[in-house]
Amino acid sequence: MTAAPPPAAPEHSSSTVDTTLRRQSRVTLTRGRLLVGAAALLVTISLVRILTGADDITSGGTVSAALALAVPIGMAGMGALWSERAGVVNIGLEGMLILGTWAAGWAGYQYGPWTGVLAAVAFGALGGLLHAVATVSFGVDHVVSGVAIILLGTGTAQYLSSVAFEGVPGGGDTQSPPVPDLPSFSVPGVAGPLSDLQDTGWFLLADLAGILRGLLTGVSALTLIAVALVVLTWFLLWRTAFGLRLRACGERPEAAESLGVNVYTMKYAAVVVSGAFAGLGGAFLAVVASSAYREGQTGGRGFIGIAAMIFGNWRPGGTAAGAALFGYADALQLRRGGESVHALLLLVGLVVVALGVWLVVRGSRRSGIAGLLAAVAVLVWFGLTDVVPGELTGLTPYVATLLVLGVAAQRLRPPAADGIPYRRGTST
Amino acid sequence: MLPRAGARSTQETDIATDPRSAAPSPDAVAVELTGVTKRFPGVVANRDVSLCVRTGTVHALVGENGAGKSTLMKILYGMQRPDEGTIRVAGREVRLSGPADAISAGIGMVHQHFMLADNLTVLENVVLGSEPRRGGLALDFAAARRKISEISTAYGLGVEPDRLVADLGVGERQRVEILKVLYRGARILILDEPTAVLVPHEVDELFDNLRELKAEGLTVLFISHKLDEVLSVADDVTVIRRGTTVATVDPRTTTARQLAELMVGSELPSPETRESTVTDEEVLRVEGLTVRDAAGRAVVDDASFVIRRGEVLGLAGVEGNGQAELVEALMGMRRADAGRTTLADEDVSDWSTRRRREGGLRYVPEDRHRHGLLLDAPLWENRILGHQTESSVSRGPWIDRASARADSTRIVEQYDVRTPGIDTLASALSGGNQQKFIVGRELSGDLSVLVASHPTRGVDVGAQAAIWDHIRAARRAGLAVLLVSADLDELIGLSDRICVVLRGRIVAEVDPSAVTPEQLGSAMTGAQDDARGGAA
Amino acid sequence: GSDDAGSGTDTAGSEEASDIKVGLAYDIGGRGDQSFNDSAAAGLDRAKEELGIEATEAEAGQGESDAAKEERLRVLADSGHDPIIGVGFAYSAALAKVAPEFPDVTFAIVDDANATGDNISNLVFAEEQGSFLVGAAAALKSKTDNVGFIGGVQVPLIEKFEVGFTEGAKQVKPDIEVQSVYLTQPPDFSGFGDPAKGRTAAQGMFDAGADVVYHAAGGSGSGLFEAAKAAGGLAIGVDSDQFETAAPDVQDVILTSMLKKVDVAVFDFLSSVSEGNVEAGPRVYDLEQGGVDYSTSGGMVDDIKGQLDELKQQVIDGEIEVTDPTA
Amino acid sequence: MRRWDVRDVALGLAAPLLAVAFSLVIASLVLIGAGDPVLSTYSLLLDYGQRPRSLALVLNAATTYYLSALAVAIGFRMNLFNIGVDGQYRLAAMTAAWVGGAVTLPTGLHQLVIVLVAVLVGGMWAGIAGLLKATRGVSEVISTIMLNAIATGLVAFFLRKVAVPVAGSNNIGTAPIAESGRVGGLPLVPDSALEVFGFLPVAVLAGIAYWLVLGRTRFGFELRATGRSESAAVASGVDVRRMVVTTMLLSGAVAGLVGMPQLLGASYSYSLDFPAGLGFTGIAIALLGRNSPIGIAFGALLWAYLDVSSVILDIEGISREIVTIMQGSIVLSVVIAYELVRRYRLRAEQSRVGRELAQAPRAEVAA
Ligand SMILES: Nc1ncnc2c1ncn2[C@@H]1O[C@H](COP(=O)(O)OP(=O)(O)OP(=O)(O)O)[C@@H](O)[C@H]1O
Ligand SMILES: Nc1ncnc2c1ncn2[C@@H]1O[C@H](COP(=O)(O)OP(=O)(O)OP(=O)(O)O)[C@@H](O)[C@H]1O
Ligand SMILES: [Mg+2]
Ligand SMILES: [Mg+2]
Repeated sequence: MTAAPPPAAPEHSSSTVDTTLRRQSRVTLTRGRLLVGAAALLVTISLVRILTGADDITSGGTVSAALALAVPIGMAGMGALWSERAGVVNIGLEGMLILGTWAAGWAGYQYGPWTGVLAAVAFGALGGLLHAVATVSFGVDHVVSGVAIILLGTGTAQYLSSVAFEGVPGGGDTQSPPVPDLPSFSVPGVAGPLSDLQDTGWFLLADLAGILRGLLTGVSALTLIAVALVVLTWFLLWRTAFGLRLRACGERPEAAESLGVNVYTMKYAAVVVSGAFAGLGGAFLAVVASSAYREGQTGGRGFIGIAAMIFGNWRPGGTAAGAALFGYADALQLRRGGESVHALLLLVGLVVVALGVWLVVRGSRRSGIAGLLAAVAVLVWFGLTDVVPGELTGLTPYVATLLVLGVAAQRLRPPAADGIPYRRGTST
Repeated sequence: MLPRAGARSTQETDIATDPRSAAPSPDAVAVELTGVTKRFPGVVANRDVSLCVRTGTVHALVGENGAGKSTLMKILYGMQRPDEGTIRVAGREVRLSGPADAISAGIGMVHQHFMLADNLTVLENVVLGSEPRRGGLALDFAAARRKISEISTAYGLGVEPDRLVADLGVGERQRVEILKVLYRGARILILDEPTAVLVPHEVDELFDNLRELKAEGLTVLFISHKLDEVLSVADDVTVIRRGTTVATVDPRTTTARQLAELMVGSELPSPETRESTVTDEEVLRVEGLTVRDAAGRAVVDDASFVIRRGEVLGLAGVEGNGQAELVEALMGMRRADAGRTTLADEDVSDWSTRRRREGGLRYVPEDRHRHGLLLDAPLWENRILGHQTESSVSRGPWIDRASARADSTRIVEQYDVRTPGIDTLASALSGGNQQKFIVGRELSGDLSVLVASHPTRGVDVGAQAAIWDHIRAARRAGLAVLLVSADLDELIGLSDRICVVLRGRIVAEVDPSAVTPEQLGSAMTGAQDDARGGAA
Repeated sequence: GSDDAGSGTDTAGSEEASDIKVGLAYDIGGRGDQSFNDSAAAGLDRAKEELGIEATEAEAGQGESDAAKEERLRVLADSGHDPIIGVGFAYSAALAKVAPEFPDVTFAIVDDANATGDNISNLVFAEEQGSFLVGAAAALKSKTDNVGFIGGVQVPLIEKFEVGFTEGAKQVKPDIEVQSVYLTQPPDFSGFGDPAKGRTAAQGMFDAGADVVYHAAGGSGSGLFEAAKAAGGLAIGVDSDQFETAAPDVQDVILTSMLKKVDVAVFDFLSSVSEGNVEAGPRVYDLEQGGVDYSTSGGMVDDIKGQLDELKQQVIDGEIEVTDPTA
Repeated sequence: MRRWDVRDVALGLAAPLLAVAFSLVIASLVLIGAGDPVLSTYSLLLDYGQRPRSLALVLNAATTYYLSALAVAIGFRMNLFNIGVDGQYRLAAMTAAWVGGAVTLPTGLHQLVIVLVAVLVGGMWAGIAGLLKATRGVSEVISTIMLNAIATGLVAFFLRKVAVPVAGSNNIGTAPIAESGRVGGLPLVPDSALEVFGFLPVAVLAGIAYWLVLGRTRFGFELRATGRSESAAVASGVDVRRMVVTTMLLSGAVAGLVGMPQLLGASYSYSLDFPAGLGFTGIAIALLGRNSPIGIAFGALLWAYLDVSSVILDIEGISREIVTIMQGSIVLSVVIAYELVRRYRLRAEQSRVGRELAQAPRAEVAA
């Protein structure tokens, strides 16, 4: 940080703390390890389900709800990914998400849902453009600009809806008239058999059936698009010249500049796309997850999206996984909260026991024992209660995120020039 | 040394077939700059510069820090736009509005500070901006890998495309930088202080590469502060003083001393003045110091040494052989995995950086921007940095602003720091002046040991001499110094003893009065060890 | 419903305007929230039309402090408004503080009986009674003997709905399973405006065997209607007759709505003001008063109307006592 | 050595003035778009804002905002982004209200106990994020977002446990704090029936302490040094991990104070309608005031003024969102203006260095 701006630039770039911590344990995540891990997790979940009878934790309904809840978060996360990969921290996603919901409601009720989606994307992109102007052209601290954009987005959407929806049938000061839904798809012929299989409650098979049913039936067109966009993001950023240039701007903009890459253009592109993603997330909220714009509808999902991206180590797959985790935890608690979250305690207890043992074996005695103690506490809680109180089930996604980060944060590696304002020609 | 046929094969794989790559005629002019002027706020970095570089030659550019060399090269590379003047490449006038224009004009530049993204692979760093594509969109990794390997073998660069740059050493990074330029089919190469971080052995390799390039008809523009190097490799040498070209000389008929005089208008200072001040009072003793990296490999391996009052112990070694880690462990910035450090009879192995500093240990860091300064803070606040608990700048929990300011003024005067005042931001000073301030700061108060890491790196001859003088004076006053440097003349000139590190171990101790830089250089690379870089 | 096009502060331009100037202070959301604020607005609009009064409306901001609410009331009082109505229990403390400062002004507060004074009328509702009836309706219609309740935010007011609903359902079928979920916890009031959450919760209930679900979740309720549509279940609306305001494609899943007639209360209050016979103290709008009720539009409860009305009478007669958790 | 002082002051004022002007332009455009009268809106704002009671309200709101912004600014000074002030103050206020309502102590001690509890709880809650960052490398940005949500749940959970039922009320809250634990108002604004929070002097003291600790002490120096360059701080003997934890603790402790003016001066209990979202406001104001104690004070007053006037706008039928839009555009334009001024200054500084060095006789190396 050679040119830190006066209002201290808070950023999650690699600090000494992070780097030293990161050095301590570097276990590479190969695809094989990932698969083995996922399989082990599934087996444990299935066991937990059978032990606790909390069938909802792998039911098709839960998975499908998790998917729907994950999409807006994932889109915000994807927005954060685009922006931060180009070196611009985008706290303003929440504001762009809000703009997206408003635009989707506004255009959606008048011209149909698809137009609503497009309008949302455009509005989000507009928010992104504003952020780009401030951060890229004017070199304003990224967080500052983001905070301002949240304020502006909130105010603008509220203002516009009082102008546009008041007095319109079905609409009002704080909400738009209903927006027609988008089509949804199912793989034909699987719903019945999978549902039957899930109802058997068989170990592992029922769980797999539930998960598949959730993923294969009643999936909104916008969900499909969102998933496709995750893959497309990966392809664009990691497999194309454009992506390489964009990422180079987040790692070492001077290097990119010195090879003839127009860093400003790339950053602009990234931040505008970032806003567009947030807009799309907003469209999903307004059109698919509900059927109208409502004030306050985003509920902080922009921030959660950023968390999902950090959780996902600034990678599309990871970000999607983070969003999925969040969506899953949220779905669980909203559905059969008390019971499912209670079952989750057992799951967490078991996983943490395994982790603690692994840590002890690897020689990190202290962390290991701390982990084991925590696991015991969780298991005792599990044993002594039947349900988790309603006030606390809502915390599941947040606690889960915090836990996972506490375990895994040291492996995270943000882009090297993330959050650092860049000015052309300042390189030495 | 390198197979000529291999070199030729590069041209066949050039992305852009360059019409100018036809056989060079020896007297053709590759680059001609006339009347170039570049002003920065308050500074005229280049004033009416004229420079003529013949095709197929190595042309060196020398001058003091801040003389305007880098700026001139950045202008030629399109990174800075000149306020006045014209640029001709191969006889044709060009307007360079960005590096992209320079690249397409066949110019490539290796920057003074490496322009590499650590977290990208070599391949990604190399192809960035001129990516081969497949189907219009997708990056063609296979083609890129093939081409990089070809160039790498052709010029003996030994670069592996899929390694992460973060894992490469300095020498390797330099070769990646050169490969980047070659990959773009550049016919004119600009190398800004390429040898600053290299040891003689690597410098030789680099020069071999340069000669190879020259033989291929490429033109090399080359900046260095090391005048003997310049004389050995260049065909022409241009001297820049205060933004203007003052002369272009023939290296065969010029001595280093004459060059230096042209640069600064004075004699070349020399580090060597030896009258021993070594006492037998031990100040710092290090025993069995071991530092391991994340993978458990010992980067500092069982290092032991002793420094006495009034003694300068030089630490010689190829960069990346554990010096940085050793220094950081010594300063308490990094945990040692084994070993004992004794400072003035006290075991300080478990002490924090703070306590060690309070105990009289001082530090001139290798990277002044990262470790030595708060760039956004005024000089007087920088005076406090690292000395927070010293009575001269603080009283109990309070900062004593008045004394800190007074002492900063003293340093500015005593160490000839050229600044308008102590309220000037550190970032507004030139590197040499920043370094003088740091040296002044670290040499104030009660100190017994100075750890100086590359104290004159990138500093011009004037400032260099001043810093040497100060270190010498402190040594006379009884200071023990650990001097880590890549500049072998500096090591030999200043040290009373020199330890050589190789792969984290101290492998030899030599007497500076009886060693030449060449001998030292080969000791540093492990004498018979020639695996590095695959040079014969 | 907000099929009216009343804009913020316009006074109804009736010629024979009475000299009453009402100040109406909404809670967060304000006019157009399609919930109880809107209902209050409807009452106001009717009063403007029928009584020819003038009105000024104002709305609370997100997360504001009591001081802001006090100020809102004071400014209204200062500028000659009388009476002044605070919509929502959030005005309780503010009203209790400001009313004594303006002894000549008449105040009213909706949903709160805690702020009392000589010049304060408390317009409160027996939500539990209305919810009792729709709970009974749910139980009567349920084939799976499993019904659900979705609360927007877990505050005592909403818990009244839950308790009444549960008791109503158990009254009809003592063994019926009643699921219940709150979307958010205060001070996170997004549970009243997050249809995505409402939908997820409702889906969970339908998946778990419920076939009728009741909501007291404001704007999140639209999520319930969609979930019911998708799951082939039934939904019960709240506050206003949601059959009338819901999107046409989900109308057929709305079994009934628990009517909480804030509009009636507001209008009653205003007309008593214009007649000059306001009474301070609580006025409870219960089944007997017709302040709460169930709706019949859509005709889906026609077959059980008899049973429901019987229960209604029993409640009115005091034969059945529905628990009020806030009492 | 310090020259250009007049110019410095002028430049320092230029940025915020420009920004306010700019945001007025934006707001005017929005007003025109909405068909609202522009000039009368502003005169309304001015008239209303000058009424004594409005002034008192502004001072009260600013007191709270000021504390919140200070809490955020402490983190900012060392590059820590404490988004969690919101959760910290709510948890702290709830706990303090509960303790304060449960005990009866002599005046003075009672208040002290309540404030101490708030400070401790706020500090501890923030400390979790600090510890997670120092020991596990978890970015405080996410951990504090998560902790905010968790605090919400915990407050709801515990409030239900400790709330005292009030007949006829749909609100729930902790038992009211006895007279002995309250802080009376100050009749600071003449002609206003409304008193100013007795906590206002505490906020002023907090500002002075902030200035003293950060600007004048070793600890403050190390904190700022860490913020400016973590690597340089490490090399100069600062234990960065400890610094992270300490700073978060400190920031959280100040956050604990945020709810106190309201709790001890107005509501005397923590209930469902306790003001929320003050942490976010604090972020914006800290940015606006550029982390300087005086700047933050101005920022807090401006913000409070706009918030308070939104009441009158709403009543006069002018979209209250105009205020949020103004606040957002002020933040954005202030920082842009500051950035432009900063660049200008840097250039001026460098050219001064250049000029003076060019004039100075060049001290040559011994010829
Ligand atoms: N971007 C810039 N903005 C302002 N001034 C600059 C800039 N770049 C360089 N300068 C000024 O131009 C002068 C020439 O700088 P330049 O980097 O060209 O020197 P140099 O000869 O390369 O020095 P060195 O040997 O230290 O690399 C410097 O003294 C500096 O004051
Ligand atoms: N990008 C820049 N913007 C503004 N000023 C610059 C810039 N680059 C260099 N300078 C100015 O140039 C001077 C130092 O430049 P120069 O590059 O010569 O330093 P240096 O001696 O090479 O230091 P180092 O070896 O650390 O690069 C300073 O006065 C600095 O203000
Ligand atoms: Mg240079
Ligand atoms: Mg330099």
